Amino acid sequence: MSKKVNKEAELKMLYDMLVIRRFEEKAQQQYQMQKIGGFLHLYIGQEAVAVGSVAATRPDDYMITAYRDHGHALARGMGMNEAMAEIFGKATGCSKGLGGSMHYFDKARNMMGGHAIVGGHVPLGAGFAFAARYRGEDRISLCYMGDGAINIGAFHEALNMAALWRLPAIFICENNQFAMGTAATRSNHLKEIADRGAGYNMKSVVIDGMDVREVRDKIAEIATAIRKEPEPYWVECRTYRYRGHSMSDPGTYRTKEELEKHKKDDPITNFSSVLIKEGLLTDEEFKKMDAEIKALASESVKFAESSPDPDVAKLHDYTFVENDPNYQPIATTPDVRGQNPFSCTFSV
Amino acid sequence: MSKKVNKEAELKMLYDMLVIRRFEEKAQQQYQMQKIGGFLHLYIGQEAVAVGSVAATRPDDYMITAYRDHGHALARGMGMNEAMAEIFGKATGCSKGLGGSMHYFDKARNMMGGHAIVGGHVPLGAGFAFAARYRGEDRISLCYMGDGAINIGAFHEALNMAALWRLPAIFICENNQFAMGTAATRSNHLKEIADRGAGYNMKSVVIDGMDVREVRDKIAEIATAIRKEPEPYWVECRTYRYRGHSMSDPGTYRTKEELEKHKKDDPITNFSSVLIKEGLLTDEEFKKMDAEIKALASESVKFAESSPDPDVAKLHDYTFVENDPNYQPIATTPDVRGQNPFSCTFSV
Amino acid sequence: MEMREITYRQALNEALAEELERDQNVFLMGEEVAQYNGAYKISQGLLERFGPKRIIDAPIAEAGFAGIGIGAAMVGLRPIIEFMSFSFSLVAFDQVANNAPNMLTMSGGQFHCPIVFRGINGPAHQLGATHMHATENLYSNFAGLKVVVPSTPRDAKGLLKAAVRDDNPVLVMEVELLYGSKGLVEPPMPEFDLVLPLGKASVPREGNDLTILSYGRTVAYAHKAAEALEKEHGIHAEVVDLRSIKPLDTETIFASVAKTHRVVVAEQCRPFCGIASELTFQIQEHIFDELDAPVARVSMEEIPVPYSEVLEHAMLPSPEKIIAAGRKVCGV
Amino acid sequence: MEMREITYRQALNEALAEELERDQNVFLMGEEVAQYNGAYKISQGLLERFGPKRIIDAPIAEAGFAGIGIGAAMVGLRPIIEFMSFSFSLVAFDQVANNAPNMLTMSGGQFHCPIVFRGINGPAHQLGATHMHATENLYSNFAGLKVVVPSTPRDAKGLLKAAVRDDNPVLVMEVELLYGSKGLVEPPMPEFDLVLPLGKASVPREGNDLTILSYGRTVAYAHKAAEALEKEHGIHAEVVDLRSIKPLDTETIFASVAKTHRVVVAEQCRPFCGIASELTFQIQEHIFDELDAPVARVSMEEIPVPYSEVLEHAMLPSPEKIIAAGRKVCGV
Ligand SMILES: Cc1ncc(C[n+]2csc(CCOP(=O)(O)OP(=O)(O)O)c2C)c(N)n1
Ligand SMILES: Cc1ncc(C[n+]2csc(CCOP(=O)(O)OP(=O)(O)O)c2C)c(N)n1
Ligand SMILES: [Mg+2]
Ligand SMILES: [Mg+2]
Repeated sequence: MSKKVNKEAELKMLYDMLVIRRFEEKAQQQYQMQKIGGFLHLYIGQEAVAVGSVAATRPDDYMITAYRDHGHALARGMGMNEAMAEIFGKATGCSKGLGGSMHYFDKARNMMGGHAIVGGHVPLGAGFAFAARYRGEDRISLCYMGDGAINIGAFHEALNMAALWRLPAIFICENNQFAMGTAATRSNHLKEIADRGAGYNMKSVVIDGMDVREVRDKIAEIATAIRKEPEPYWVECRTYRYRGHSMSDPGTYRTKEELEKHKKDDPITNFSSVLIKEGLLTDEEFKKMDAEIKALASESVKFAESSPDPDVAKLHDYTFVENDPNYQPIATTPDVRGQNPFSCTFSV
Repeated sequence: MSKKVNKEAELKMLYDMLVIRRFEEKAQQQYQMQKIGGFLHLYIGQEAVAVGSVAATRPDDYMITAYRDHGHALARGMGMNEAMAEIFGKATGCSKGLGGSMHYFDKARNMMGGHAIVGGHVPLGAGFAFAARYRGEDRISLCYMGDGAINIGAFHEALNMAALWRLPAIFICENNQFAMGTAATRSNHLKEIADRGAGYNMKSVVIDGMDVREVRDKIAEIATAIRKEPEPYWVECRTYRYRGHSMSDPGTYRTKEELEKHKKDDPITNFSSVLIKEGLLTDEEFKKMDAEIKALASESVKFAESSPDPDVAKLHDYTFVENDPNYQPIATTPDVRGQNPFSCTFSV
Repeated sequence: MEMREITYRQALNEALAEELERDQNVFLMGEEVAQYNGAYKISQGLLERFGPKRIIDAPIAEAGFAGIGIGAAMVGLRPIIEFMSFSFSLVAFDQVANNAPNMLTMSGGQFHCPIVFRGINGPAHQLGATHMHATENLYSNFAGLKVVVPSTPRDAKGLLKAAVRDDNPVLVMEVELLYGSKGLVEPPMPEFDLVLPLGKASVPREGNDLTILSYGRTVAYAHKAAEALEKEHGIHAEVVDLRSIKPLDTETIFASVAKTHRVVVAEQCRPFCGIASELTFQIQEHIFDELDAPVARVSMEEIPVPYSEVLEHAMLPSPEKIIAAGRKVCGV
Repeated sequence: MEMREITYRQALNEALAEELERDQNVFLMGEEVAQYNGAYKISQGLLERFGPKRIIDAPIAEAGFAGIGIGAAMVGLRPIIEFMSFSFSLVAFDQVANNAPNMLTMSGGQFHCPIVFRGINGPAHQLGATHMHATENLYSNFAGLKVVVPSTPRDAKGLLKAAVRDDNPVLVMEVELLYGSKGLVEPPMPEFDLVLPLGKASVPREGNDLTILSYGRTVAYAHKAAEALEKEHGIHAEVVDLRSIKPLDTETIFASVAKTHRVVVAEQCRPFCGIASELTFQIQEHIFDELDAPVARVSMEEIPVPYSEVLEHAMLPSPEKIIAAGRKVCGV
């Protein structure tokens, strides 16, 4: 490590990764006990990507991802209670029990949702970046997706426009090497996924997604650059998911050896060892941290179980909103006319 | 010219380009006289692309394009009569008057249609190539599209799969520099359209689409290569359309000078001069050829006008087909099992 | 206040200009909307007036820019997304039908989507099978979307402005064949702010013998048919213009049917699971006993749209078909 | 010939295997159909048996591989395209609804499209707003598509095989929640070649007091409701299983309604422009006088599907809702 280390920040990354791990282990257990339904896609193994990229960016930056979304929400600071309650479908959940595992939303934290149609959220991620430029803000949009998502039309259209209009978005492909049972090598013909950026003339970066510091540092660099000079980046984070695609997946498409090999790269074990080696953490402290988090995870189950179901009487209350009587339109003033924040070749 | 020149073949290319030009001038005139309705998108200026690529390939190779399709059909050998009758919506048209200008089909010539949804036909073009490989044939698929079509999802999905599965398709972007009023530089962020191939790890070629010999020779080279070793190519043919996008387009997005400049590159004028210089054609012969073609074009209008409308009594006859009682399924024989004609990383 | 006669096209243009002027959060995005001034000139002059930040030419990528709009709407902008045609919205179907209307529910109420999708919809002239889809019934099936189909310049203006101010996704389906038609409209802002409520039908012609439920392109046909029915058969037909497919103004519809007891629905779309079927269901569900005869419908024929003018004419709704249906329903 | 009890899943698997065996032009393409043996194991064992040329794993690119299938069908192959769910077909909507059914017309009869699109459709369990679309009404609106929704293992097998042999595009909409259900089916080929006609409804339960029109998932609900209505109210309900939405077997439907004079439609989809509205239109159009009461419908509620189990249950069709509708229609 060359840079000065901020102990608190480093420990927080470890803490956040552990939160995701322990939370999901708990969720998995609850699923196996059939206390929760629907799909459950676990992020275990990929924690460094969400935690590192969140550490590298600001709370007011937008974040959007696919259905494997627990990690992103928790990394952004969502509490385990509301996260667990959501999978239980309870009114206290982060999406009031209406979204479920695949649809974690947290408006206060600019977590713009988990989204379940592969690639369908990528244009939305570009849209947040568009809005930031439209308003002249220096916020950026973090848009995560899987390696399977890069072959679908919505992805292509969004990346093309983001490149064209110089939108401040970081498109992060969490390459965990599989889309369900399909190895990435069977879904595209690229040497590496990062190469897809070339088709948009977009800057591409490869990151070791098992190394939280590398994720943080490289994303931070990109974020700093594009806050100043907006343009999108195409980022491939190489990572691995330890669990099946979802809970029903036996995972026969990969060998035990392959899985075990990747588990040796574990982002949490490795990072905790480094921190211990660097003297920022003792083994005991780590154990204590872990115990504390495990307790919170157990706590979250209790919270979820004891929370009320959504009110059936309100079944029809989430289809339309009433128009906000307090909405204030901003009258067009002459000086904003003619401004073009998008540095493509637009010209009047 | 280094290669030995086949006079007949050279003259045929000139003839075919002239057919397209004169046919469309006639069609334009008929449109202006309000004898035909719907949209009419003229190919004038781009003739070398269709004619050169057809000359380079076999009649049993598949061809599919967008709505600017007269040129492709005529280059493939469709008669002016049935082409003109189609725009008149007559029963003698190439699509029985049911397709119109945007939907020229000619099954006998493997002209698989003009298609009116931008990019929507590109997967179909990949599908023909897929079928050729599936059957172990050495046919290829020529799939033409505009520069505006490369930003839409269907294009992306088709090219990705074509690359992955090594499909024998030549995807030809007829870069006429505009999609309606949008310059290609305003719809993508590429240095050149050929670069889009890099995002699929697909071989890319740039061709001067105003030079029919260059089109023929380069496409022939590609065709020969992929008949032997199937794989798709991404080809940018640089060309220019002289007319508006469709008949209602005033074309204010470009200057007269720009248009005139491009008209100096005219594929027909230039090629006829070359042929004359090479002694393959006399000025007089050229004039005679042109007069003959003009006469045929006028003839086609008469043919169209005197042709009957489709029979209203048959209105419902083109929605479903009866199952063909003579269809012969091909029983699966053990020896075809397990064959994998697609050289992607499929493996059992 | 003096009404002016303007075209449907101009009415839409005014609506856009007024809303863009009123609120900087509003922007217009779509193919050819800026430099080209719109494929159908609905956005004429807007680029010049509001600049390239607000009037944005998009590549041909409907799913992409529909989704960018949805994202922008989630964070408080008010996008107007132009589809050059709703037939082209089929490539963006997932965004319009699956993302926009579901966001509120999926987020437990945290994110709503104040977005307008607009463009031509339904039959035009000789554009063939892929370009003439009437999509109002498809999108109306999805909960969380509002769908309006204006038939007059005044409705076009008032409904589009209302759509822009609505906090929910609204689809404004315009009728290409009406773009040049004229009608009386209040003066533009600041003199008058014409905002019509979404979900209110109108009754442009009253009658006691027959109700013709129509919208968009078929309203004019309904009028023609009503005139003919009156002249030739003494049948006094009431013409209802739905204006809004969703929400549906059942009050106005039921009131008319309860008066006339006989109904023809003239829809733009194909019949199977179309608008007429829905209207008929609701009528028989709520005022079954008011019906003296089966409801008849006039729709596109159940075939892909052929190019040939004669076939096209034979397959589209027409005044003649409405007259025939009216006669049948009235037993004459 | 001895019938066997097999699951709906196994029936589909047999149908695929038999058609693949019968005709080399048939191939299966979709996400996870090959190496993974299908996300829902419908294609179990097929890769091993037919090899990677015939059983093809596709990238996540529904529009792309739907279109590749359409292209292949145009040149004489007989593709079976699996959508992991018809909810995901919304990203391929233009291909399925605009390309496949229009090709025959647009080409003046030169190219037809013998293609099958199949996969799960409609409500499953707690998958949320984007994953539980019932699309039968949407696709049925398009001319040139056939749409079937099997509710039993035998129908699943016989209809899927018929779909593969049909020279037109056919959508086979499977019911995830029925994959594990069992039923009697004839022995597999070569012993028996089970091909059922597309467009024929069945009447699995007869009755004189009430017709319950159902299909797919709601057939079992209809049976439950019929039992309860009989036990509790002495109402003898006839259950009609549409099997095919398009073509629609109006003969069977009308015959039942003409007998019972009272109708409940239990549909999988949302109500607005749904299947019930279409059935109701056609019933009142053709046999208006046979109806003694308004047709009632049981549908998804008009809201995006919420995740919570209690809300989901409240919004989906259920036997209880059919019972309530039946009582209302019968006035008890
Ligand atoms: C359009 C669409 N097609 C198919 C699916 C079904 N599906 C859900 S997840 C998935 C695999 C995605 O893999 P990847 O993008 O690599 O993400 P990962 O699961 O590895 O995080 C598929 C095919 C879907 N949700 N949406
Ligand atoms: C999906 C879709 N969106 C929009 C259109 C309307 N449209 C027709 S042609 C066209 C421009 C296409 O330009 P390009 O691909 O460059 O082809 P060219 O006209 O230059 O031959 C547009 C936007 C369409 N037909 N389909
Ligand atoms: Mg993956
Ligand atoms: Mg072009």
